[in-house]
Amino acid sequence: MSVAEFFDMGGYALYVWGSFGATALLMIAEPIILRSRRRSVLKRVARIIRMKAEDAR
Amino acid sequence: MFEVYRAILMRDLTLALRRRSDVFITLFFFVVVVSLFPLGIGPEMDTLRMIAPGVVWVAALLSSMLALERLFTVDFDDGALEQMLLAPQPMFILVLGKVTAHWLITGIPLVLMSPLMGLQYDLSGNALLVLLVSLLLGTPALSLIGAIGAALTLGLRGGGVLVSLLVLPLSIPVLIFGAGAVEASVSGLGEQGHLYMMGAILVLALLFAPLATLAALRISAE
Amino acid sequence: MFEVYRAILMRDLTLALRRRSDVFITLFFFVVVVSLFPLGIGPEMDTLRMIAPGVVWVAALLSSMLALERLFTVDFDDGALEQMLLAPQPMFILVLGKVTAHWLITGIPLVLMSPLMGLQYDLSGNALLVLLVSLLLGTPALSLIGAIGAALTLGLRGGGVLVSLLVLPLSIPVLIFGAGAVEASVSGLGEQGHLYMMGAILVLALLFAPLATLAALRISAE
Amino acid sequence: MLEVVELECMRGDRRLFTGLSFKLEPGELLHLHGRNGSGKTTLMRTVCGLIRPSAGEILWDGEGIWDQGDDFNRDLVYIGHKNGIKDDLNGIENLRICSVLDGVQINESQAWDALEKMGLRGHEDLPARVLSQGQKRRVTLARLLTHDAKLWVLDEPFTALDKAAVEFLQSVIRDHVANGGMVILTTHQEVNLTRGHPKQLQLGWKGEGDV
Amino acid sequence: MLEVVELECMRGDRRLFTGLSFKLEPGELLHLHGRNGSGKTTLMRTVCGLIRPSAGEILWDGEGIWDQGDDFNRDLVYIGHKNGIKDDLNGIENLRICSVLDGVQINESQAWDALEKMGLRGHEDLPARVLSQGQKRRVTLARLLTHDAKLWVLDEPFTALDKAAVEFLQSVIRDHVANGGMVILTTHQEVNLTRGHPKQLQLGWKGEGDV
Amino acid sequence: MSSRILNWFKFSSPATFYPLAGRIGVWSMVIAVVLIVVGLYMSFFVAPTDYKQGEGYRIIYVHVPAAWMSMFIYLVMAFWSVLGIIYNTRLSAMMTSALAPTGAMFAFLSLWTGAFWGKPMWGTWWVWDARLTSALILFFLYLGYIALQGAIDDTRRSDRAGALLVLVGVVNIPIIYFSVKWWNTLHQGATIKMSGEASMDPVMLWTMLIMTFGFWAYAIATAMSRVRSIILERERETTWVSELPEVRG
Ligand code: HEM
Ligand SMILES: Nc1ncnc2c1ncn2[C@@H]1O[C@H](COP(=O)(O)OP(=O)(O)OP(=O)(O)O)[C@@H](O)[C@H]1O
Ligand SMILES: Nc1ncnc2c1ncn2[C@@H]1O[C@H](COP(=O)(O)OP(=O)(O)OP(=O)(O)O)[C@@H](O)[C@H]1O
Ligand SMILES: [Mg+2]
Ligand SMILES: [Mg+2]
Repeated sequence: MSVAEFFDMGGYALYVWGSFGATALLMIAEPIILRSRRRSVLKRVARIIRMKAEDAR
Repeated sequence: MFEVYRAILMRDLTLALRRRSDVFITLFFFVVVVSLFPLGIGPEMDTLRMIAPGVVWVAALLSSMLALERLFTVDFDDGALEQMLLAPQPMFILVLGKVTAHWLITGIPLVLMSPLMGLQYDLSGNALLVLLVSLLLGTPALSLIGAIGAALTLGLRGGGVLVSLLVLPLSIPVLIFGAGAVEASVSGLGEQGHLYMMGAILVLALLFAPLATLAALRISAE
Repeated sequence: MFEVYRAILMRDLTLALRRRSDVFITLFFFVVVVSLFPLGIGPEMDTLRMIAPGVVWVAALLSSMLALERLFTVDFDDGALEQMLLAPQPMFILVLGKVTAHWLITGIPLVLMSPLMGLQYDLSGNALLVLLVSLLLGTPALSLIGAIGAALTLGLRGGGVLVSLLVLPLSIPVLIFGAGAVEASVSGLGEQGHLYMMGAILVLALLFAPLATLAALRISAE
Repeated sequence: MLEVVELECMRGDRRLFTGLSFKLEPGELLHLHGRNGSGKTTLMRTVCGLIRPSAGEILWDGEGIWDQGDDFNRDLVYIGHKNGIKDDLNGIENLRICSVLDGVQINESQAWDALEKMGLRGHEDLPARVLSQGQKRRVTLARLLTHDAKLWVLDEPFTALDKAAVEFLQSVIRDHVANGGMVILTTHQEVNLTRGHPKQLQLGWKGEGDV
Repeated sequence: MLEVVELECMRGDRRLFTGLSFKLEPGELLHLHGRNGSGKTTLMRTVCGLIRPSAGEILWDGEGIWDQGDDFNRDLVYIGHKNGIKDDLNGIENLRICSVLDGVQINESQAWDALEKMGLRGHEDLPARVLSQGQKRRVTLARLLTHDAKLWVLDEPFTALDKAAVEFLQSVIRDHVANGGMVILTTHQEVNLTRGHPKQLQLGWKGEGDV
Repeated sequence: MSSRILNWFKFSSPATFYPLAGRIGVWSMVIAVVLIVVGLYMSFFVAPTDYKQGEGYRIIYVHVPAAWMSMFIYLVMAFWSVLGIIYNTRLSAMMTSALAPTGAMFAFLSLWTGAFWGKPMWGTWWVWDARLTSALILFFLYLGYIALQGAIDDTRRSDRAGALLVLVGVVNIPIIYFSVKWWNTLHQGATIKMSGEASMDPVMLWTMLIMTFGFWAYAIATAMSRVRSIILERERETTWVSELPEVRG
């Protein structure tokens, strides 16, 4: 089976890759979004804690 | 207890009559949706007859959803709702009273109007009857289910869409059986099965929806 | 003057964004109406293609009418409207700003969504384009015309129906030309005539509707 | 008897008060003080059971208010910032529907009486929509005259009232307390409620919202 | 200069007042008195041009207010029973949009200043929805600090304010009057506005709404 | 037995659950990646071509797992909601809202891939048939939940409102399922369902199962990661958060 044949998927390329592509896209994007969310949450929490410490002083 | 139910019912009916326009808004919407279709589609009777059950029922669902927003927000905004929550009366009854009034105001006119609408689409006498019965069973269920969504979204930003978004998936079965019953009767199949199912949904909704609504109201009034 | 227009526009857009879901109200309703019809009607592509222009346009008209209610009532209830009437700014601009914001929030998403909706009904590429253009011309006209009704309803408690009845005949031409344009394009006739008419309606509405709205607001605020 | 034990209330991420305790016996009046935003309304709504506290307990006759359902509600009247009357109903209708909900059905002539006492003669059958701000408040407060609840929770009841009405309401409150009722009240106006031996409670020591 | 000539106002089929005339010169304050429902709000809204009087005239600098369009509005601030602020916007945004409408654009730091002066420090960026009754009123009143209009029409501005805020607002009003501004004001509370040499006007001699 | 219950309550405290969630999350992600890579290899290179649908059938390896997960996640959310209402634990609401976006994503994917399957097989992207309608309704339920959560800023209210909504929705699921089926008998179905042949090729079956477990582990991993962010956001005022190494570092 050649590479071209593989990508052609017996004529169903659009459908197969459309499905797998969308799935891959979303399932890769979600962890990335989650990671950036975690970063920003951490930043915010750290800022709050710093502000508190300053207030205490 | 019945006293309180009656009082709430009468109160909401009086309020609706005072504002007059509110009584008609759902009905008006229903009539407009149903009547505009032939205008957009053209006068082919066959097409019309075919789409009639869907159109009428979709219109009923939408107009019922439309009116929902008003169900609790007015009382919420002017503080009457918190007074109800504090009243030494079973809140279940109050909710039931309000939903009943809402149905009488928005549902019944629609039910009564439906045969006329059906005529526009050239439905047979039997199909018209089935349409009327299905709406009679379906609209109270829609009101009951919708009340949950209305209560949950009380006072939230963008209440309107949220209500529709929350209520829509819950009411689709009613739509499907309602339209199904009429379609079955149009195409000569038996409509009883659908109607029984609608009865069952109505009973279920009567039992559980007020409880859920009540819980939602308590959450929202905080 | 442009400053004030911008400020009002931004204010209403911000408010809409704050409520987040409010941006979607019309869009959601539109999508639901358009998508529910096949549910009621069944999946025959031929029927669907035939009714598509009517369905999409009726849905657009209805969702636009739906959203109108909010246009002034919120400002009226919390007293912001009387402050606007007292502001040393041409009220014409304020009304125009509010209507523009309203159209950007409710009309534009609907226009952008319409090709997707058309696809559901298996419309051709050209028909989709005509659908989009007709909505682009038609929805602002609907917003402008509807604003008159919205302003009148603020004051006339009992007259809500009357106002809807008043506004509806004014919007029906838009509906007819809009659906007509798409239908003409589906059936291969020229759609230009219809689109020109819609453009003319839009220009007329732009010139006169804000004035009428303004007068109605003054009456209602008393 | 009302007992509040170690109450804590959060709004958003702000802790309004914590460890708040007090007791209110029959014949006592509690006057809440506090700056704007110090949490008076929040406290009152919590005491009524409209807001669930994030910690602490509220006991009515020794039992938690969340456990006894309607018994507590029967003994309670709450009048808040919002009037809770319907704009499209007139005074009589508003009062009568309230009384049904309160479980103390009154007939029409009693309703007329109560409204007349509240100084609404000649306006009883106007829809609340056209009433002036103070007249609306009077319709709301007329409930106090028809109700026999023991605990009154009044959130700025004097707003929008003219002097005569303030005077009258004060006497109503004094009578209620003298007859063994309980009142929790807040107001920013100077009032004269000495006959009820008012307890005072100050909220918001954190100095929020100074001017 | 504001001049009211033989004004008559009807509400429903009720004549609230008739033949009412007064003048207000720069540096003067008019304190409206009257029972609930005597027509104070109606009079103020009429003076602002929100209600058309059934007879009589209102002149601003010698010209009828209905004839001069925006000129009068530019010189006017009206603060009514309703706050007119948007629940979904925070204090800063509310104030800034008001200022654009008033035609006196302020930048963000000016808005922060005004709100801080009104005692809203720490609450500036909360949506008005979650503010307490008094805090909402403060946001509304912050407009007075950013505006340079000559005529202030204030309908019960002190409602819901705590003592410190009442004190502050009084001083703001006194300053405005001292600087040649004009104020029409009504309130049922005891206030101390002597520095402005207040004129007094009593509405509703018909004895409506007694208690 | 009782010590078990005690343990449960211990883990229902956000402070103890937070590090545990971290560990579970990492391991699930590893498992997910391994399973999905293996699953992908098998679905393209091991599984045979379908005799009826040709290569196009390979969509099944994402379509079916996504559809299954979308339904399963909703049930898990319902489970957490019940726990939250009964025991009033803070964690359960956080779990519910952590699961919802992943559930919605899978619901969307099942619709999307289904549509990409339907086009070559039935000649249309969309048909109002029982399965598809109920999947769409499920998607709406997720969206409704997420929208509701987004619209409420008071966390306690959003927790309780969300739990109520999920439960109301779950009551609806069997109704939808049966009702839609019934309705479907009335109009001609264009449905070509593969599952009619119980004798599915074992390699195909295995591939599908591996993908399903991969998706499953993925869902756990994302939910854990999301719940950790939610915990941090909600507990930011507490001392245990301020003592976390990742916060101080
Ligand atoms: C040629 C087209 C399709 C085929 C052959 C197909 C096949 C399948 C199969 C084999 C299953 C597993 C069913 C089971 O194990 O019982 C399934 C499930 C599912 N499919 Fe499809 N599908 C197709 C199109 C679609 C489309 C267009 C959609 C939606 C847009 C869709 C949505 C779903 C859903 C929601 C499920 C899970 C429901 C369940 O398992 O009961 N499918 N499909
Ligand atoms: N979501 C929220 N986020 C932050 N703060 C909030 C939130 N909701 C309420 N608050 C704050 O909680 C307080 C509520 O106070 P409350 O309404 O009980 O005040 P009050 O004592 O009755 O004041 P007033 O005298 O003005 O009526 C206000 O300071 C308000 O800003
Ligand atoms: N449509 C109507 N029919 C009859 N009376 C009306 C109508 N509209 C208003 N009124 C009366 O007009 C008066 C309006 O008074 P207004 O609101 O100006 O009072 P106010 O002096 O501001 O009182 P408050 O101190 O309570 O604010 C009220 O007595 C009200 O009952
Ligand atoms: Mg308060
Ligand atoms: Mg007044």
